[in-house]
Amino acid sequence: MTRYTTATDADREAMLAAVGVGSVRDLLAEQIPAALLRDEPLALPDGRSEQEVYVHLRELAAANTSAEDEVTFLGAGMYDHYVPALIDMLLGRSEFLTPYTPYQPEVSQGGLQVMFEYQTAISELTALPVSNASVYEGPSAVGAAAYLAKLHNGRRRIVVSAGAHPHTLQTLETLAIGYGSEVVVVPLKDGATDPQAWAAAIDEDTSTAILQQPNFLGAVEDVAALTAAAKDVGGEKLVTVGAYDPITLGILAPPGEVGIDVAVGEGQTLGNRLDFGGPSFGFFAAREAFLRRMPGRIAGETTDVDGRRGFVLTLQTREQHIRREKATSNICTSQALNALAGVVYLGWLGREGLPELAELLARRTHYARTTLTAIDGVELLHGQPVVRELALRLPGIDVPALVAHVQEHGYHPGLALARTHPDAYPDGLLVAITEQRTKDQIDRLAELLAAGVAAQRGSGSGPTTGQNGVAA
Amino acid sequence: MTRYTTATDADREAMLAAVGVGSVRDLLAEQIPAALLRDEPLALPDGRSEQEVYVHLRELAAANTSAEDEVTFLGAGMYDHYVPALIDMLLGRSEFLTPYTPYQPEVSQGGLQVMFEYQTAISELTALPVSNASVYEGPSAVGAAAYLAKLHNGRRRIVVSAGAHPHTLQTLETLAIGYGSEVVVVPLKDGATDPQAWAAAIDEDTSTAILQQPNFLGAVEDVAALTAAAKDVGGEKLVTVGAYDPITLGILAPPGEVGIDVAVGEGQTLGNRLDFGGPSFGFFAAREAFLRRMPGRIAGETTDVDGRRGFVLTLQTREQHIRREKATSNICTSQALNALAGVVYLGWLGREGLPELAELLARRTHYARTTLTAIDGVELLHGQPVVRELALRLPGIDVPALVAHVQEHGYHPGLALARTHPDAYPDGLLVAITEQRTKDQIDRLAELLAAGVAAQRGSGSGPTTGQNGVAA
Amino acid sequence: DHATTIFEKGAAGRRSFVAPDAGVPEADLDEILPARLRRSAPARLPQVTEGELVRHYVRLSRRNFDLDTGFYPLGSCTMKHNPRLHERVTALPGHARLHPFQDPAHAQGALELMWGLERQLAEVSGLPHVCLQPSAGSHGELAGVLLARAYHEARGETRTKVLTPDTAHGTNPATVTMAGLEVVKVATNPDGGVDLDDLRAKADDDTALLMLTNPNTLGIFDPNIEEISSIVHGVGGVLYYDGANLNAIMGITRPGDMGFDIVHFNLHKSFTQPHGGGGPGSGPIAVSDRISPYLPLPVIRREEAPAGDGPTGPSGARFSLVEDAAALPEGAPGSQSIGKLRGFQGNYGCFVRSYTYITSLGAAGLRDASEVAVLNANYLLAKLEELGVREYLPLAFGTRCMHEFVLSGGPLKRDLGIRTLDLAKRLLDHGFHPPTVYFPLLVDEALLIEPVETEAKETLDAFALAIAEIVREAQDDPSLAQNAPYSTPVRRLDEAGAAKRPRIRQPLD
Amino acid sequence: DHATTIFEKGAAGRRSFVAPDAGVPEADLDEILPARLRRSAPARLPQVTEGELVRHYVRLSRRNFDLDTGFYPLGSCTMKHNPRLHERVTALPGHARLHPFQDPAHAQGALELMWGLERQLAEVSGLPHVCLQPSAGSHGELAGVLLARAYHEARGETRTKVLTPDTAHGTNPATVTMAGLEVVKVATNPDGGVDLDDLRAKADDDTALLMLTNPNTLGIFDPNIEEISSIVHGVGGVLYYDGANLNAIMGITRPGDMGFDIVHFNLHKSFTQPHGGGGPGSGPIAVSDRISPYLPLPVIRREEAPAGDGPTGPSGARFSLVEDAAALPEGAPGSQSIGKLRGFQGNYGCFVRSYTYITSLGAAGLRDASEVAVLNANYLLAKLEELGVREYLPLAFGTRCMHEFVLSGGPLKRDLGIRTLDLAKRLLDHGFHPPTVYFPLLVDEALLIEPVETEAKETLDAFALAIAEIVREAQDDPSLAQNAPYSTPVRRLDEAGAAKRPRIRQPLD
Repeated sequence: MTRYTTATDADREAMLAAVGVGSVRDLLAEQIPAALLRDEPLALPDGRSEQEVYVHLRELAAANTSAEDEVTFLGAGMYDHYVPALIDMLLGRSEFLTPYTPYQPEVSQGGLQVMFEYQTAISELTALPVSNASVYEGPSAVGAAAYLAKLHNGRRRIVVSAGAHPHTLQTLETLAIGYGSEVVVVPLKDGATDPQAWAAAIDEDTSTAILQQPNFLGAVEDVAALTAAAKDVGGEKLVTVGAYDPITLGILAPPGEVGIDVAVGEGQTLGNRLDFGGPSFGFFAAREAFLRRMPGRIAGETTDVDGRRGFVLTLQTREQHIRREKATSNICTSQALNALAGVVYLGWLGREGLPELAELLARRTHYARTTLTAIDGVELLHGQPVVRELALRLPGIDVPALVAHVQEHGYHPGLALARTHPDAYPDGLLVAITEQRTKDQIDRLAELLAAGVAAQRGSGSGPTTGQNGVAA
Repeated sequence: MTRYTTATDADREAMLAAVGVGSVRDLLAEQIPAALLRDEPLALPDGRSEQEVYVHLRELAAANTSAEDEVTFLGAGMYDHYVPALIDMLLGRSEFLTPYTPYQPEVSQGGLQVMFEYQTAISELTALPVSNASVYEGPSAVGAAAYLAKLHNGRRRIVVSAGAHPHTLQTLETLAIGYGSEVVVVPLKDGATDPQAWAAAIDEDTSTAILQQPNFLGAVEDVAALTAAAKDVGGEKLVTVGAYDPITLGILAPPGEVGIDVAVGEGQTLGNRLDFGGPSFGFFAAREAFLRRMPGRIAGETTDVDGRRGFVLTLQTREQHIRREKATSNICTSQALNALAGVVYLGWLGREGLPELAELLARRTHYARTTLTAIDGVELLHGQPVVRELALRLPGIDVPALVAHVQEHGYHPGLALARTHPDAYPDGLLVAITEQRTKDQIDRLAELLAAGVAAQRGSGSGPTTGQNGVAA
Repeated sequence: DHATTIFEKGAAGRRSFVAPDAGVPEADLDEILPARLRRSAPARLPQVTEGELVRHYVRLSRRNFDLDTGFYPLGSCTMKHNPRLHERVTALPGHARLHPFQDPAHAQGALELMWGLERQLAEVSGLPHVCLQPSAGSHGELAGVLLARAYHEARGETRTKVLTPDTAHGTNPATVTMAGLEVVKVATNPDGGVDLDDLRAKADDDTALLMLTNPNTLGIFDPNIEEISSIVHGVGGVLYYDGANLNAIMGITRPGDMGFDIVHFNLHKSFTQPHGGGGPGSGPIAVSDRISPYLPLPVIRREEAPAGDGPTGPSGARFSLVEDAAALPEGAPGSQSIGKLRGFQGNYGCFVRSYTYITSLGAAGLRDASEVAVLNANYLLAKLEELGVREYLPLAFGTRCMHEFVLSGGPLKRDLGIRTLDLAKRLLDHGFHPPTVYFPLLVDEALLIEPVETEAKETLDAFALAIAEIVREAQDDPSLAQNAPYSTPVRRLDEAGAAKRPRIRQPLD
Repeated sequence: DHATTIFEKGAAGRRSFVAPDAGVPEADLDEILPARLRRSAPARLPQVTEGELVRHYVRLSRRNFDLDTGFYPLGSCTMKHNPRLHERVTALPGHARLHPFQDPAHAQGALELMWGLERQLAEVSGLPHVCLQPSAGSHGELAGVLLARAYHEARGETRTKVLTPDTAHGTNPATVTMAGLEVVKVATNPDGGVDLDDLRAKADDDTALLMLTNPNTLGIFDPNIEEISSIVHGVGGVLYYDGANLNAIMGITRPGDMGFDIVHFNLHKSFTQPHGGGGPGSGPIAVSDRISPYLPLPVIRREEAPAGDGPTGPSGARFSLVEDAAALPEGAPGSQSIGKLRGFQGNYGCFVRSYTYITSLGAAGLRDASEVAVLNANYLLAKLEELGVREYLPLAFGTRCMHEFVLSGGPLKRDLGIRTLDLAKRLLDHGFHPPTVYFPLLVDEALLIEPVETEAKETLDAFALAIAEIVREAQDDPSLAQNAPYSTPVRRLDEAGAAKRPRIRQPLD
């Protein structure tokens, strides 16, 4: 008996008597072949009290350096945005936290309406008319979009910009085996998708042309030009897919207005915590024509027998429990709780707030770019516009060592591109800006980088310690 | 306009038009004399965004050393017990967090039933038939009990054991001015209330005789003997009051069985966090005869017009809004949310768990007493039984300095009694044990104390650093 | 049955708590604690698993109305939105797990916060010295009355009378009694303010203090406040400001400027604590120089530029707690302290929230909050007029109001046969919490309505419409309201029966 | 109207968010980003204050049924209590604010936790290698089928068929299609297990794998599992275990011991994640040695006694992430990886919860959970029999069950005229969430009931009585159930209309 299992000894006796067996073991032995029925316990430690487990989990947490412990400029797919306190409260409510998928709409109007509101917000954000209720996360959402394209046009070729997140590229490669597709990666030129190579890679058997906005190096792509070129070559049947950071849609032209058919992306930036990579959610929006081939759950508005407005899961004939092997996807989990955080966050930002926030990021990113490239030995990796993240080159510098060095001062300067692109950008550094990174912190980062670079070159001393040594 | 205030410019215009004034300032000027109506702003800084305020409050938090940062043996009225996670969740629910006092019972059954359950739990714990729905906190609850006694018997003298918490003694002294009472403090003998002085202090004008169990020095008092003596001298009209640490009622004879008329106490130990001293709650239970003179809210069971079971605030004729200057107390705030934590905690511990926990504390306290007094230079301050806290003497040692020294190693050894009793116990140290203090931590504390004592005596080196230097 | 208690659930042997091993050498329990001091039978607490416990209390919670589900215009209670940031920062372990006996050197953040809140409250009240200790408004009142008493006694005067207008909150007279003084009622004039003649007649050299709320519980700012002040001061009395209605005036006018000597704050009202179903609250006080020597202990001391490299707060200043009046310079705050009103420093968790609130809003935000509170109240009043219900529910006094107003349900009762109580209960069916009813006592069938600044105009409109609808419906059929509510978890409860035969705990076998 | 959306609330100019000052030198926006790349009109998001936002979503939440308000016997979903400790530890900043690209040297606690969970899951499944990455059960299935495919292809075999019993979860065939393979259905025998003859007939050297749940979706543990295993292995196929029903067998029997090569776990079922209204989930997989080289990347490596004084986890071991297959020894897990299925390492927040759960329960606790899950299911079955409802709602297969069971509502429909759907809707009026309905497909009017170990006997009794009452009432008047529910926020909804004319977003002006 544990603190969670309810049956007392007396309960067990009464239940066994009602069932008509002498013991639970007998009940199991009736059903499980003797050779398979274990008597020895699992090789796991004994259970522990709540307070002991808490102490253990706190020890594990303390062995990590989180964004609470250092001033972090890490991004590259997930970002240290401020999550407003009301999200914790709402997500902690039993009524949102503990229900299953809303199969019984009469007692699930809360969750269903949240989905409907979420779909509306995503549709607004992307300027695309239809959105599902979310998918797992960013890179696999791109994979799901490629599958949608395949169902739509039956073509074989997946063309994707090298500006996509490396995890997206890897995920596509893995899934393409199942789809029977071939993945063609289009190189970048000065940090953005090379338009000529892009047009050249696309042919009439190209099912989808995929790009990321802003791309992995922080560059703002000219999406309108790229999508027009893709349709020029691949025709109307080709499906253009854009993987977006939704926060940037406060300032960037929305996908629906620049020729994107299916917009997807990592939703973490919308009110979700970092959580070492998950759970978060992927958003998935598309033009009307794709509605009945979308993966995942979709909520729809309807009325009840008394004429009251209500919401239901709809278009379920796309789904596995009905269509089985003919389903449009195997995805049956929406990330409902994470998507709730997303729609609450968008409501919190509001109509005026999202553009204000996106502009704030762009201004601070611009400042960081100016400030950091003023350091001797630090150059721009590319010259494209940036709005929330920038890529640097530090020629001749061991960037991972530099990162480790700066971390000793309570700052994380960003992702050493040697981790993801050891061949292409061995000396690259990807620096992300959120509204939690102030001008003072950017200035202090510049000091630390300058000192670190100087130290590696053997021409100077280590970084100075200042008053901003600790996360603030 | 702030993020909390709802009126937009358009709203304001529409509302002013409806009211028929030109501006809010006009509306104010109509009512407030010109000399008093300010135009200059308050001398307060500008408002700040949520994220900025969060950062500021986190900085303030980081400038404190909490029980999360060090292994603390501090007690002396509030104790670092483990607060189970479900309490956070329940107290965070809007439905418990944000209502006012349940004046409209039809829509307050949740809160009212919680009060009823709380009263039941306190009544069980104390073995006294009536409990109110809580008062502010511990020491003022003793003050409220003394007022009840005054209303009950009209006598003038308050006799209180020196074993009461110093804050209780100070609060009684302050309140006694208002009550027109005189406070007589009975000294301790070997750490417990001196029975002879106790009997001698009580006379026929003694309204109440008050003691604390366990007392401030951790000693378990012989309550039955003291209450019998008090009634012997003071007669049946005298009101015996016991201030209890409710956790110890898992092992100690309950007040209702040892002659206590009114049992009160600090409820923090029941599922409330430390919060630098508050908010928590005070419990207040009594014999039946005192029901209609009790302070504070009381919930009672009743039925509705359809015969359904329900709960209401009851016996309100005791209260200020009805009786005004004839009210039995001016207390109209119960600590409903903190009392909710209390009753949930008691349900979480459960019938078997409370005695188990109390016994665990007693066993570890016994071990700590044995271990710590084995240190050269550390003695018992008294020889009475202890169950959760023990008092030591360190003759010739500067105990506050020793405390500071041990704190450098991530341990807080307890309260230097020089802070509260500079004359009586200048070399005393009060060490509290909770279920969060393990044997290993007690052993480590012994090492640190031994080393600290040795260092002060100039006869040894500083304490060794060990693997347990950080809170665990 | 939804009203099943936790004691009626579960089964013998079920549990949520699992004790860790004691982990210490065995010892005979009798040796630790003699059997005669021990408990013989356990308290009959519930026996449930965590799942049962969670489900029980979650279900119970859903039988509550709360601020997050609807409009809560409870007059005199200032039911404003509770920002969730406050709960987050209060829960930070550096605040939440800080022991109150932690050495001040290790509590610099907490002391800096408390000092900062003292300064904020001093500025808002216009009085220089603040003590955060009292646990609630009525506790602050008690502190204030004891302070006034100490002030007089230090001057060798024994004054026994406390003037309280008949509009005062009930806690005022109750507090006076507990402080050993005597209540003298002062009448209200036809405009809803203090009757100056009556005041003059009653103020004398036995007057210890006047307790006043301004705006008062009628929502009326007393236009004669300067005169009132000079009358009371003229006889040597002290002016006490009941801060329950401070939400009307933040940044607009200040009690200190009106002549008050002592103010209590209800942090849970104007400075937005969650009300918790009836607590916790917090009732700091602010006082003038002459009262300050008597302030409760401890006193927070701040060194702006401390010597040495000891710990400081984030601001660089160093803070300490002075517990001993003798350690304070003569005449300094606390140097002739009345002592202590409770344990430790007060409800620190509440301080964190209110400090966060004031820091979030700043000077302009606080003023804006009060301005909108006043505008909302006047708008709701105008809206009710526009909807034609003022005939049955006239404004009790005056024509406009500050942040709240009082209607009289007298005509409604007389003409339509439904009482204020019926109106209140019927409002429940409309999804609104009713206003405060039958208070203040001097208004017949009173309804005290406070529609705070965080409520939207649309909500006020909907509330006004609901009242109009109830009045309209009563014209057709008063029994609808008389038997309301219909849609609540339970309907009207037998309160008289509950008081007559109190069942205040669960009987257990 | 309670169904008003957030887009229909608020007013132009209201806001919850206040942006901090950029604080950087002014720059021309056109210089930062050319206008043609910029958005011309803002997304029409809501315009509300924090108070409006909180109230809206709190009210919405109360239109949900959830596990904390009542019994939720949704078959195949394992709606067990969610311990609140899990939410507390997951929210610790060291977990919650850890960036996924943090250097492993600064994420030793997270990696130690993940490694620990891998070992726990390996032990529970009886398979040596675990990958935590998949985001949900169906994602785990996809990983598994791609692994099986990779395994065969590495051996130079192109196998296209996947055998799936007709009792399988719908995701199984859907996954097979996405993995580019072909579904071959296998029949169910009269006892509810796999039809061995049909299996033998269909298993051949084109068989890539068999996907099986055991106990299956009928709640029946296939007694022929060893034979099934030997048939599939005999033709060179791989055995895939759908772990959705693992809650029946934790510590009792293990998929690895049954002969399975690949298992997916639904952490949100057996290992108690809050279901969140439909996610997040987490679907780790465990595999045998022969499958392990193909596992997704990254792989967690552990050095038990690391050299140097670099960072370690609390256990003293040092952990690293290997992202590059080429860096792994030949044949090691991941050395011929299929790649990645998503970003980063998987749903770490879910790992924290399940690791906490397994650590809390230990070996004995896990087994006890499964034993009581099985006992509860059989007891509920017996109770329904005792109440005489089995005449209308017979058990579809067999006589006993593992942790869940399937009733057929065929007789109920035939004899009393109420469908399983009606029964389900009527249960809502009794305060219960209905079981899974119309699944598995091969049972007429199916009701799949899973009454997990955290539910009390009293609750099962009450649920059985409610079913009996509905059956009884249908004997008198079937229209009661046919028109149910009556007590819910809305009643039966027009689902057909919703699908015909989809309105899946709010129209805005």
